[in-house]
Amino acid sequence: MSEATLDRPMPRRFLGRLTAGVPQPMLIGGAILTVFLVLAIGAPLISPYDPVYQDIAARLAPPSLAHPFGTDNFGRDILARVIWSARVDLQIAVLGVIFPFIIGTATGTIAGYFGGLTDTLFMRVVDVVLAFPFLVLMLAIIAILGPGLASFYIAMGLVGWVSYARLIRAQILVLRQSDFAMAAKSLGFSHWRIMFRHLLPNAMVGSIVFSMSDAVLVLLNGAAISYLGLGVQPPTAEWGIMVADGQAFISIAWWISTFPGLAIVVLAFGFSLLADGLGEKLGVRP
Amino acid sequence: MSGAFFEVEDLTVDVATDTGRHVIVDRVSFTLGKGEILGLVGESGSGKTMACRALLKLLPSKRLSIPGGRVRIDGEDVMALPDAGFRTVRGKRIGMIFQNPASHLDPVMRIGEQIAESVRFHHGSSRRAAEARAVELLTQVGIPDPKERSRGFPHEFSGGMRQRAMIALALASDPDILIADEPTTALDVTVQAQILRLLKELRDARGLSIIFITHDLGVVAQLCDRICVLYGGRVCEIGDKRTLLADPRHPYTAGLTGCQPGAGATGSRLKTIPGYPPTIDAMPSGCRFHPRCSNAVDACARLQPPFEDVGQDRRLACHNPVVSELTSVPARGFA
Amino acid sequence: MHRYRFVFYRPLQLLPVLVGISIITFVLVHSIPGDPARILLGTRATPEALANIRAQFGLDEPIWVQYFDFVKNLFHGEMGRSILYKVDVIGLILGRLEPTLVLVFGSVILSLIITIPLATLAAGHRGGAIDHAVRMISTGGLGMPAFWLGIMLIILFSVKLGLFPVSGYGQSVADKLHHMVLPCLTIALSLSAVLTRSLRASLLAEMESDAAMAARARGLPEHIVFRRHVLPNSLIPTLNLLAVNIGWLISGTVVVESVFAIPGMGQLLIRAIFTRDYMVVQGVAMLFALASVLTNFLADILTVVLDPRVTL
Amino acid sequence: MTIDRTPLIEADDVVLHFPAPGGGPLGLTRRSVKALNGVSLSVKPGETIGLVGESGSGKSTLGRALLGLESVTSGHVAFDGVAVSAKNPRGLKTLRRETATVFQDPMNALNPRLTVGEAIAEVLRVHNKVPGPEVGKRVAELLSLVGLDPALAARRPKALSGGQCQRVGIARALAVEPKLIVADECVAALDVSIQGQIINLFLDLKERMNLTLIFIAHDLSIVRRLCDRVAVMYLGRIVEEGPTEQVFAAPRHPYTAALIQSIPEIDPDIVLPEAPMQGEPPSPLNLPSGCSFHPRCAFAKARCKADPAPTLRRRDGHGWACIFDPGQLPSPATATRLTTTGEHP
Amino acid sequence: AGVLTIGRREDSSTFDPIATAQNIDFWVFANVYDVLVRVDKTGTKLEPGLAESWTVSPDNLTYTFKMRDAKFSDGSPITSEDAKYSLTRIRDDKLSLWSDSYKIVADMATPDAQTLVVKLKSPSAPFLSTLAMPGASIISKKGMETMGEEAYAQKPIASGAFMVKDWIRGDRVILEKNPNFWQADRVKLDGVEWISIPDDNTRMLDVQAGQIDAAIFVPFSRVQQLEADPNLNVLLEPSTREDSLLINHSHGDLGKQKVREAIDDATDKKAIVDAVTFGIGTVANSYIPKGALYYNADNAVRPYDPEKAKTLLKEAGVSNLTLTYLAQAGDEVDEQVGVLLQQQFAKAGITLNIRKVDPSQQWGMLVDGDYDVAKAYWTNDILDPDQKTTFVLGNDSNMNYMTRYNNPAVTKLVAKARVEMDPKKRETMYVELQKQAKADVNWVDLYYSPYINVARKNVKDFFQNPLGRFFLEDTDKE
Ligand SMILES: Nc1ncnc2c1ncn2[C@@H]1O[C@H](COP(=O)(O)OP(=O)(O)OP(=O)(O)O)[C@@H](O)[C@H]1O
Ligand SMILES: Nc1ncnc2c1ncn2[C@@H]1O[C@H](COP(=O)(O)OP(=O)(O)OP(=O)(O)O)[C@@H](O)[C@H]1O
Ligand SMILES: [Mg+2]
Ligand SMILES: [Mg+2]
Repeated sequence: MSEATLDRPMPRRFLGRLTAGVPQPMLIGGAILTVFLVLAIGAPLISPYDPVYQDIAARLAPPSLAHPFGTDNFGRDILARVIWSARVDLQIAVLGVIFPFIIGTATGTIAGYFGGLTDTLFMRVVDVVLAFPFLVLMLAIIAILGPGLASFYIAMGLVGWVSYARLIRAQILVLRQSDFAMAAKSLGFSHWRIMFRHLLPNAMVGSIVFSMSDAVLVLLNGAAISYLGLGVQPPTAEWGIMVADGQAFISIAWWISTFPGLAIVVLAFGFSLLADGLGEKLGVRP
Repeated sequence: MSGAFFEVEDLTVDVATDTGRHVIVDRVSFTLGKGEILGLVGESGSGKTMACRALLKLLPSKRLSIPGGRVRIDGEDVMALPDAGFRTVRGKRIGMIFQNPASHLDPVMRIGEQIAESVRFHHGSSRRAAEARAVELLTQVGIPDPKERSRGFPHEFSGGMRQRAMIALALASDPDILIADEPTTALDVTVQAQILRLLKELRDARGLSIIFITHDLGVVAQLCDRICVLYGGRVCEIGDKRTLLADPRHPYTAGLTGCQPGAGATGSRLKTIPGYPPTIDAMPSGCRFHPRCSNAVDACARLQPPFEDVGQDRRLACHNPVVSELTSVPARGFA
Repeated sequence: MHRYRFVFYRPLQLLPVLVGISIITFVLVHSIPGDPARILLGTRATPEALANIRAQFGLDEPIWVQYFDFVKNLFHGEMGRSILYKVDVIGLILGRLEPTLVLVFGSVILSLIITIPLATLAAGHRGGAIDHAVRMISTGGLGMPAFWLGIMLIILFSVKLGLFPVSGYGQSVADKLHHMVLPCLTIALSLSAVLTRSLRASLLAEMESDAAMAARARGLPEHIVFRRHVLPNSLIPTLNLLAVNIGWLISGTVVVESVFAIPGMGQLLIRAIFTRDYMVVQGVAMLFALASVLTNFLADILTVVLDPRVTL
Repeated sequence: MTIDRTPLIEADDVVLHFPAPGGGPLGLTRRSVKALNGVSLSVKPGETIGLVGESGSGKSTLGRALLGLESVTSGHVAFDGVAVSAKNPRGLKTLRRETATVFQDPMNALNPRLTVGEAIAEVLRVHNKVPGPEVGKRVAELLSLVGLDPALAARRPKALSGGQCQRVGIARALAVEPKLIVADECVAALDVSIQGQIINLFLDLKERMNLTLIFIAHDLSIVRRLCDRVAVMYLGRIVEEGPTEQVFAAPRHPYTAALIQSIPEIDPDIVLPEAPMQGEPPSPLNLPSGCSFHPRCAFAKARCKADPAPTLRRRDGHGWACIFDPGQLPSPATATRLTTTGEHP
Repeated sequence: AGVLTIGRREDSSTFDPIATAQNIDFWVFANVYDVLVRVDKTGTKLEPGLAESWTVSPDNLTYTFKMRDAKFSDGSPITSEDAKYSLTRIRDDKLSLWSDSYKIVADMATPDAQTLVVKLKSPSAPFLSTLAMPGASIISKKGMETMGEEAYAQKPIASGAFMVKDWIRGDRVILEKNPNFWQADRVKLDGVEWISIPDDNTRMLDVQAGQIDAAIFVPFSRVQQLEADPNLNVLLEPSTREDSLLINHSHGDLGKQKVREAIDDATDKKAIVDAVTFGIGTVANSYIPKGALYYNADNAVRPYDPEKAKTLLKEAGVSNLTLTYLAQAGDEVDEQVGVLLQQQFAKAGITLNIRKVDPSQQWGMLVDGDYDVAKAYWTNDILDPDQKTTFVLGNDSNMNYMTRYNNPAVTKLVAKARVEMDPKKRETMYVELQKQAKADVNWVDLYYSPYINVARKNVKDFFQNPLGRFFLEDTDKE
């Protein structure tokens, strides 16, 4: 190694930190997500057909040049539907994670920071939520709020926050003992400021990484409970529901459920890579 | 020098970072005789730990690599051994004790079991014999009630006892050389004194050679025979403890001895080395100490000083060494 | 020994959790629109018949009266009658318990059998082709819905290869196990997707831990370091994750039970929900809750046993 | 050195126990970590006092209790004559406004997500120390005060060296314009060369601002350089307290003596004593009866175990908690010299 | 000989004949219990069951049944006392879901063990048909009284071809041949297992793999593929099932006949038959199923004509008609019809929103009138059209199958037809009713579909009549 390489001028160091060193998984994951994003945004331009247009004459057509992914039992083009689904599914993945994230983060922070009775109560609530049968909750929510995506987000919010809250709480429990928390306290900062300005930003990284994987779980949940009438309403295309609907035709038209299924798997793969990359970058275990 | 029991020559460690490859241990060479204790000093980040880990080929990250260097034990170049062969060097020839015993002991395994595991692996003893040996080793390192204690878990031990257990663990494989990486930095002075005494006893009893890493010159003065001073990954000066401490030639060594807070009255200012230690991605050119050096001359910024023998079993890398005042060590303030 | 004292007091803390769940379930289930009497009577319902059924099952009482009746019955070891089956709920549930238990246990064991080698492989080849392959397999496992995967497994292993029965639960112990392989595999594949990721991460952390490094410095060969110092330490967080997910896992059996026609609690619950068979829903929900709570309790005990540092 | 004025901060018989996991075979008995067991200490304005002692002896806990960061089990803490306790939020508030801490680990004491400038500015804003527009200027002032280039304000702690971080920590502490700073092992994690710089900085600040400083450390030689008075702690008690020079020159408690003897000197000719102390420190869960140092004390008598723990006796502003009078113990320095020279000529 | 295994969607809920209204239970009752009067294989005629013969008094109020010499599965004789007990139970027991249909019975007498005399409150044409309903199965009085309701419902004493050997709840009902059945010679199978396999795919795969002998509830989409399997027989049996589109007459513009006509015109029934039933069903033209008693083959069908629908809507002064289609979540056919209608209605300028809800909730919403349109179906329990006519047009307690259709003339005619004993006259009445219903668009008739079952080739005579009864006493397995 020559001396020259060692004698980098100072500014290069910061530039280098910004540009280089993005972990490879993050790059690939990011690329996959970008593709989906482009599909979602450009659906009207990219999609070869109207996703809800039914052509009964061409129903259950296997993949061909005209319909690269085949058609479903209404003669709708699967490719078009897969592309349009990206809109809904990305929205589900994002919104289905954001609410749990916000609720979980806030409660986890408060419980971990104050400890004691607050924490004990909080942990019992967590126990209840974890032990509560999901199905019953879902039904109750649809029943009370009616079907549709809004109820789905609410249901996810009611259940999903627990994971975030547990993660954050565990981090806050450690961080609140840290010197900088003690320093903030000794400088006379308010609890609110210490919790949300000092502790939370440092505790959040693990949850951000987790949210990447959680996004996939949310998508799958959406599919799994679609038979309860929750979530996206027909004829809107959504991968999970396409897989579920295609199940009836699995032995005569494999393509109906396979392509949207693949889309889910690829998106999940992208999220998982992004999570690992983020974890590596930010120095947390996923 | 060539007949030494343990020789390290041009040992180099590289790290690949976002900003490129950097040398963090740069052609470090030293020797160690049988039963000798070598103190490796230098401030935090100077590469002491990396140099020693490289001796065991145990670098903590994939980004670190050893591009060169020879390590001879009894004349055999162990660095050249294939991985499988090199494993016999670990533990059996070179044992290591770490700075932070709390994390370097397996937290979920009983102390006695961990020692016995090492004994069984290296000596093929039976389970019972290994357990008995574990208790024996714990006794040797001065753990009270060793039989009982061998059934304890690391977290149940105090810091000093954990460090003793760590030493016992290193001894379990009967190494010829012991590397001690700041084993007392986290400990109290009173406990530190006990550990230093234990190491000395072990050297006397077993003829162990010890490499002792620290940045506390006081500890070195107490324990070691020779001292090797590192700065910025390079060796500045090696020599016998007495001559080196009494008559530091490298300005950095001199700075270090001068910094020791022991001397001087309450309220009087301490001598310090101005500036901050360099970071790996912004190493000064030439002599790495030159930006902080009061003796620096033009050449220092351009040329890396050669590492030369300066007599009295002493080697030095400096363009403009401190002139020997031949004064003795600073007097003890409150004797 | 004080580390284990939570074994005595924790069950007391579980009580409020169960009471909470029972109340929430009760209120929620009763607030879902849909009247069990109407469902039972179908299109032929007449007001008299409806009133008759409601009176029979006490559905005409205010909800809190119904709840207290439920609690009162519970103290007598009863749980009321199923509206659909007209038998005692406890007996009904107990009859369905075994298949679900077998399914859950089988899946957990199978998922560990899948997870440990996969995670080990992935961690050992971090960032390499094998790591990516494992990720691909596990995200695939995660991305395939159980109803789809189950059918695929049936087509492959039962219809094409004839290795396993298509569906059902079987009679003798061996027969039952034979029947449960595919259902367990279906759940295990998606479960191990989650577990593999977690285990891979903790393996990576433990493999680079100071303790593992120290063990290597002692000259222990990699396989011993792995087996004795890395794996045991890494399993703890994964086991905890498993415990936390047990509630979801049990809910997940619903789909698999219907795909494989296993007469378990999941199917009972679904049908009870659809027919608003209140007491059955209540009973199954409580049992699921109890199972989840107990599993977490067990995981706590296991953690304390495995990790001597932990006190609860 | 001591100027007779009312104390700035005063602890009176402070006891602080932390709840611990229960004991007994079923773990049902209540236990506690006895971190502080009746500590009294008073610090006058402008004074620098060093707190030394073994790890776990309660130094940090005392520091935190003094600043009201930990609520005491019994006893009182008063700041500037006002009682500090959770029940007196006003007292606590003034305390927080007029005191500051500097922590051991320079990196961890700063929020890694805030830049240095933000961290300091935040304090200025929360306490309304300077009007909004002048915050930037004041930050720059503070940074120069601790010897840092104000341009560093834009960096995050990770981009600074340990020594620089510690200076930032001190600058932040100074931002509240405190009357009192508690520095908890604030140089232990630093290099020897940087240590000196920080100590010199403290000496400067003390002279320029008449700061009151409580300096916690276990490096006695540093304490000796910096502090006017020193208090030695052992197992939650102050066992010796007095003017630094006096304590170092003639320690009166055997523990202090052992501690001073154990400092490794840079002079190879001054050899460490054979056994400065026996055994391991007892657990703060079960304190030994009597003088808690007796199991490790070379001079222990039966009385040491049987009698209640000795309280601090004072003579000439120098207090010690030992039943022996100073003359009764062999001088540590002479004792060391004798044994060592005897064995290693 | 051998045991026939049949896969179905759900398991039985009870063996108490009066305590259920579910087909899934009724179809097994027909194997286990006999009734006084049976429906024949064509589903259009009654034939003797446990009653060897019967006479009706001229005033049509007294029915005298002569019972045959038959035994219960426990060997005890089946007497008129048992028949009386069974009919009394279904009329009076608090468990009974069917009391209303039997309130017509005023009194019963048992002059001797073989004779049952039933007195009606008023003449009733459908009365004999109701005796053929599985709810009126003959159970053992002594057995019920000694065993108690719960035990009997779990393992009943049988009067039919098979008896319950074991019932593994949630899994299967295991029947074995009843040696004491009066037609025991006719029964060839040793036993039958009704196995619950909820998933359609799995159930088909089970038959294909030979794991079970037969499966019922074959999805339309699978027929073609299963027919290609050389090991299987796909059986399409005429049924009384009719699928129709309910219209809530009480919802705003839907009360206007022209609007309803427009909806009917805007519905492409042929396309639905093709897409949903894969061409297996036929377009429905009357609320009375094809092949059933008094079915009017000439009833008109409104052809798909979105333009006409538009005109009609304009005439009715309705623009921007927006409707909500209430679909049952999890029912693919329901959803498919909705998706098809959405596109068809759009061509007529009608916006259709689909709202999926869980089945029980849907039921509640239909009953409460909380919907615009929804798909529903009906299968007859008895061969007489009175039952369905009453429920659909008779304006009885269920608001004409939740449609809120109200035409007093029709209501009056329904009541009249019920007591008219002359088949000829009744027929004209029912033809009139079918025409009127169609004219009023009480609902939109969509399609008739057969029962679709599949059996392996070695299964012989696996047959289901239009009312759903399986004639397992004739079935054999080679
Ligand atoms: N995994 C790594 N990646 C990049 N750089 C590293 C890594 N590990 C260590 N370094 C760098 O290598 C240099 C030498 O570190 P080393 O731990 O050997 O120092 P040391 O002298 O032992 O210090 P200390 O006294 O703090 O233990 C440091 O500058 C450190 O930042
Ligand atoms: N939050 C806490 N909960 C329980 N015990 C505690 C807590 N903080 C400190 N302790 C215990 O109180 C005792 C005194 O701790 P303290 O940190 O004050 O010691 P110290 O003298 O500062 O030690 P060190 O030199 O290692 O910093 C120790 O036994 C410690 O374990
Ligand atoms: Mg080091
Ligand atoms: Mg401390």
